[in-house]
Amino acid sequence: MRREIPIILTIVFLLVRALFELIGPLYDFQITFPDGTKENLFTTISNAVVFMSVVALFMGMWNLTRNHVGNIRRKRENWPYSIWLLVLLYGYAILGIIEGMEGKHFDWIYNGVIVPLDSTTLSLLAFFIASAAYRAFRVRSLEAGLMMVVAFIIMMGNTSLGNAIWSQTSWLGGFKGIRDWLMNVPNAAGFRAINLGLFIGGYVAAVRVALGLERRYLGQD
Amino acid sequence: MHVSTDPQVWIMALCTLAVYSYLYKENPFWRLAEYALVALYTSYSVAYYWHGYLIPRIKTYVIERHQYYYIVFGLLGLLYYCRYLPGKVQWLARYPIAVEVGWGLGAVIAVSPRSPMQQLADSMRPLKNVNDVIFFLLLLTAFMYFFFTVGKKSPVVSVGGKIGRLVLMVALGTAFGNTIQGRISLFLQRLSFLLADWLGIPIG
Amino acid sequence: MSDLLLFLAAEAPKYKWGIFRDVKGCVFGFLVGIALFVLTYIMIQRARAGLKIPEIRHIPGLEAFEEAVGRATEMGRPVHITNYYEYMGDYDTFAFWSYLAHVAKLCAQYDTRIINTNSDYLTMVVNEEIIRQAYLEAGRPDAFNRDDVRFLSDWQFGYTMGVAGIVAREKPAAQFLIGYFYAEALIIAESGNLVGAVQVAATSATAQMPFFVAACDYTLIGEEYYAGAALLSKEPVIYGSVVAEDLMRVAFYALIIAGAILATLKVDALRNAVLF
Amino acid sequence: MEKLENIDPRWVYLVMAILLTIPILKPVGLALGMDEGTKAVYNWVESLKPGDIVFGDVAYAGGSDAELSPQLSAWFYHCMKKGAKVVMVAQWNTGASLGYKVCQAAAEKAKKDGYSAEYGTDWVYVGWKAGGTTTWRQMQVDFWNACAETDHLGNKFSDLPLMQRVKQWTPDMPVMIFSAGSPGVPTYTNYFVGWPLYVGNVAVQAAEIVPLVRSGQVKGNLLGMTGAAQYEVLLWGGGPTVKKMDAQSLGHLWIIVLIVLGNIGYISKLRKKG
Repeated sequence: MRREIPIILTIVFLLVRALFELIGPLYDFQITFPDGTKENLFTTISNAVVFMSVVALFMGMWNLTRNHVGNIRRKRENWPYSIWLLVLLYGYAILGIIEGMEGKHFDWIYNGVIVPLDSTTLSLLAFFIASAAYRAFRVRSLEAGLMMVVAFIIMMGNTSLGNAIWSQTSWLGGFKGIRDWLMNVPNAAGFRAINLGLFIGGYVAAVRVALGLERRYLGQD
Repeated sequence: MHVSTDPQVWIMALCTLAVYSYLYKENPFWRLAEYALVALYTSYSVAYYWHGYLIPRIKTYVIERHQYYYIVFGLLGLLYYCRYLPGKVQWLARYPIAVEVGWGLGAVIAVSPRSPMQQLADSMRPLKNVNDVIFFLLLLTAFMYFFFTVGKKSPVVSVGGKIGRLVLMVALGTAFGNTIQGRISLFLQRLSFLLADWLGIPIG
Repeated sequence: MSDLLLFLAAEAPKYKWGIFRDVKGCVFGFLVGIALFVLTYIMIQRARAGLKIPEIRHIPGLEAFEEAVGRATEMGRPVHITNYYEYMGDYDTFAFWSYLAHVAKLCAQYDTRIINTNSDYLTMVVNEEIIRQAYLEAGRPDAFNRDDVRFLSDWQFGYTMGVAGIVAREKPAAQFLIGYFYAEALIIAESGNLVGAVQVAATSATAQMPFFVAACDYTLIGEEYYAGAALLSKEPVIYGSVVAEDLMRVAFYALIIAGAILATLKVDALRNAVLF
Repeated sequence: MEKLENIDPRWVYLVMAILLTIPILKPVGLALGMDEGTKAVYNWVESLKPGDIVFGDVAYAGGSDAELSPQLSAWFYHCMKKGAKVVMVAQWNTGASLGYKVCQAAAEKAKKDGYSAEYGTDWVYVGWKAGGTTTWRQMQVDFWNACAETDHLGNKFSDLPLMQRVKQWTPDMPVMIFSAGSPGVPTYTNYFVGWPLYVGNVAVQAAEIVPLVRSGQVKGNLLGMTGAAQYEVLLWGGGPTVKKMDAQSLGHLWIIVLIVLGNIGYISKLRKKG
């Protein structure tokens, strides 16, 4: 019961999905429901599987609640912030469920707080990319040096500054000409090799699970 | 210069500044913003799945169209919660996990080879000019870097692999250099919000 | 009239060999998949039977795991490991679990705190189980603290902000970023740098590799990520699967060379076969 | 000199912020180069005849607003200028409304400049439709059914004159996708083989898209903010994004300076050690 049924479930759903994706007539197979609506059988099953994981939608809230109630109870460091988190968590979830996604207050908070926090966090990258480049691009080794020179040429090729220094119309097409060559030849070759390798590696990782050599997802006892 | 009087714009601006304060040091403003975003996004997705998925499915499919198999899958999904219940029921969560893993694996096994096959086919291009030949040679050396067992002692593979690693570094350098402009654009967007929308300074 | 047009448009679907879907690379890809299954199975059987299989070359960065956990132990600071958002059925997740089990075991042996942050609440369930198991195997089940397996909102930047905050406050001495990452990769890695953590990254995300190479102390690039996962599990049978991968790689290699030569001679048969 | 090897990152951040702010307030106006990909997209739109139908796809959300919205805006204006009819779809539900706002603003601008840009006759914003690639594939066969016969605003297709001509998405209707990731370009390379495909890229993707351009699957592509600025130069001789390119230049320059400083520090430390 504890191990056998899950293994059977895995194999059954693996086969169902794989066959649907491979076999044409199966993929195009339509079923008609008693009320007359027609649906692709594949769509029907995938909707049901998605539905299954959506039912678990409160798991995240549950984990956050458990951790932060613990923080407050044991008065761990920064515990007042945990109160702040819990108030917002429940307040906003209840607001959302009552008001709906298009609700006035719900939307106001989304646009006023979530959107700016989200896009500002993303924009931290403008700074972090500078500090990462500063630390990494040293002539420590041939590799680091090469990466540095390439990044330099690409940067110059991408900006009007680079064009002003060594213009596109001059010898070798300027920074832009070299940049284009780097993008089209070594870069394309490198990424293609990485992609093909990743496919083989990832596929074998999946095969290991399919053959039952990797069963961590089922737990041990 | 007309500073905005809209309270929402002010909150947006304060949120923006709170995030940037992290660059100086982790501080209470950042912490407020951080806990707020973690909480709000979690609640947002609860509301999102609730109204966008759960309720419509139940209403249209189960109630109107009588497709009762949804109930079976729904009950299976409820087993996830067993993970957090006390007592000896925790292992029940394995059922939905197994379904999820199987379903994902099926897609990997059937679909994932397709795009690499197109890449593989494109690698077989006629060697008509210098660039094609260089591309071909660089691809072969870069590929050699990922040989883990074959030709471990062969000098060809070991030298080829070393050159291959350099090719990979060129590719990574290219990606790095290209990305910088995208990342700077992100900051410019926030900056024009702060300057134009909040402080009312005409820009450009 | 419009009905007639519609009727003409909905012609009978085409299939390859009568049954396969009419998608580029569908059949050949399927055959490659079968070949990988067979190769993996044979190589693992050989390894199980104790027959000779080739040795695997050293992968730089793999020994860094023990070193980094050791350093955290000396400094009395925690270890942080994350894979951002990977849903359960993805092969990146399977590979991540090997790394997680390895790191958790090291931490349990050295008595070092391990923090795991998550953005997917379903994968988190399994992660928690793996860490608990590692503590059990190390004979210290009581030392496992489930509050250190944390969920931080399932949206990208809610998670990112949460991780950046945790890293800044808990100051981990070692940070492992393993799995598939998006734009948040560099934010997390640089937060780690700001607190002076030793960082090891292993990723299959091509777009994020340059940033990991730039920001982390050790990076496993491309396929090393999967091979590393196999090596860390330390079971001889798993070695077999790396050998299988290599054989398929040699086959690809031969295909590329043969295909390019044929294409230069204006023969497109091989190329078309691959796309079939 | 060795101090240069370990500058406090906070200085790096502060100088970066200042350098990016100055040119936003006072642009210098450095001349831009021109990419082949940008020219290809421009020439394609230039070659359109009045009445030709083209598709646009919004496959991005707020995070890529800064890079892709200017591209979309310029391209859309150009189509209106040439009298082409545009049907917009959106693969990302999170960005569908954003894309609509951008198109609407561009249409207003085109109207102001005396071109015809009426909603319903010159362009339609179909927006996001659930179902992923399956739906997209169905659009080739029966566009109306796949989209449930309504556009982004809830209008019935039967009330929109342009849609009478788009019962099916045929290969003579090329597509320009503004893509920030997944789902995105693969939808078209896998399922729309034979449809001319043009791509507006975020910079991060630029390196990965090259193999597709090489193999001819992508006919032309715009690269991030640079691509948008170049398009504006071709179209209007200048524009809002062109002004931001000065800030880009300074930002890049600062990173280059940092790399040079770091190396000076590194080398002088090596010297000292002997």
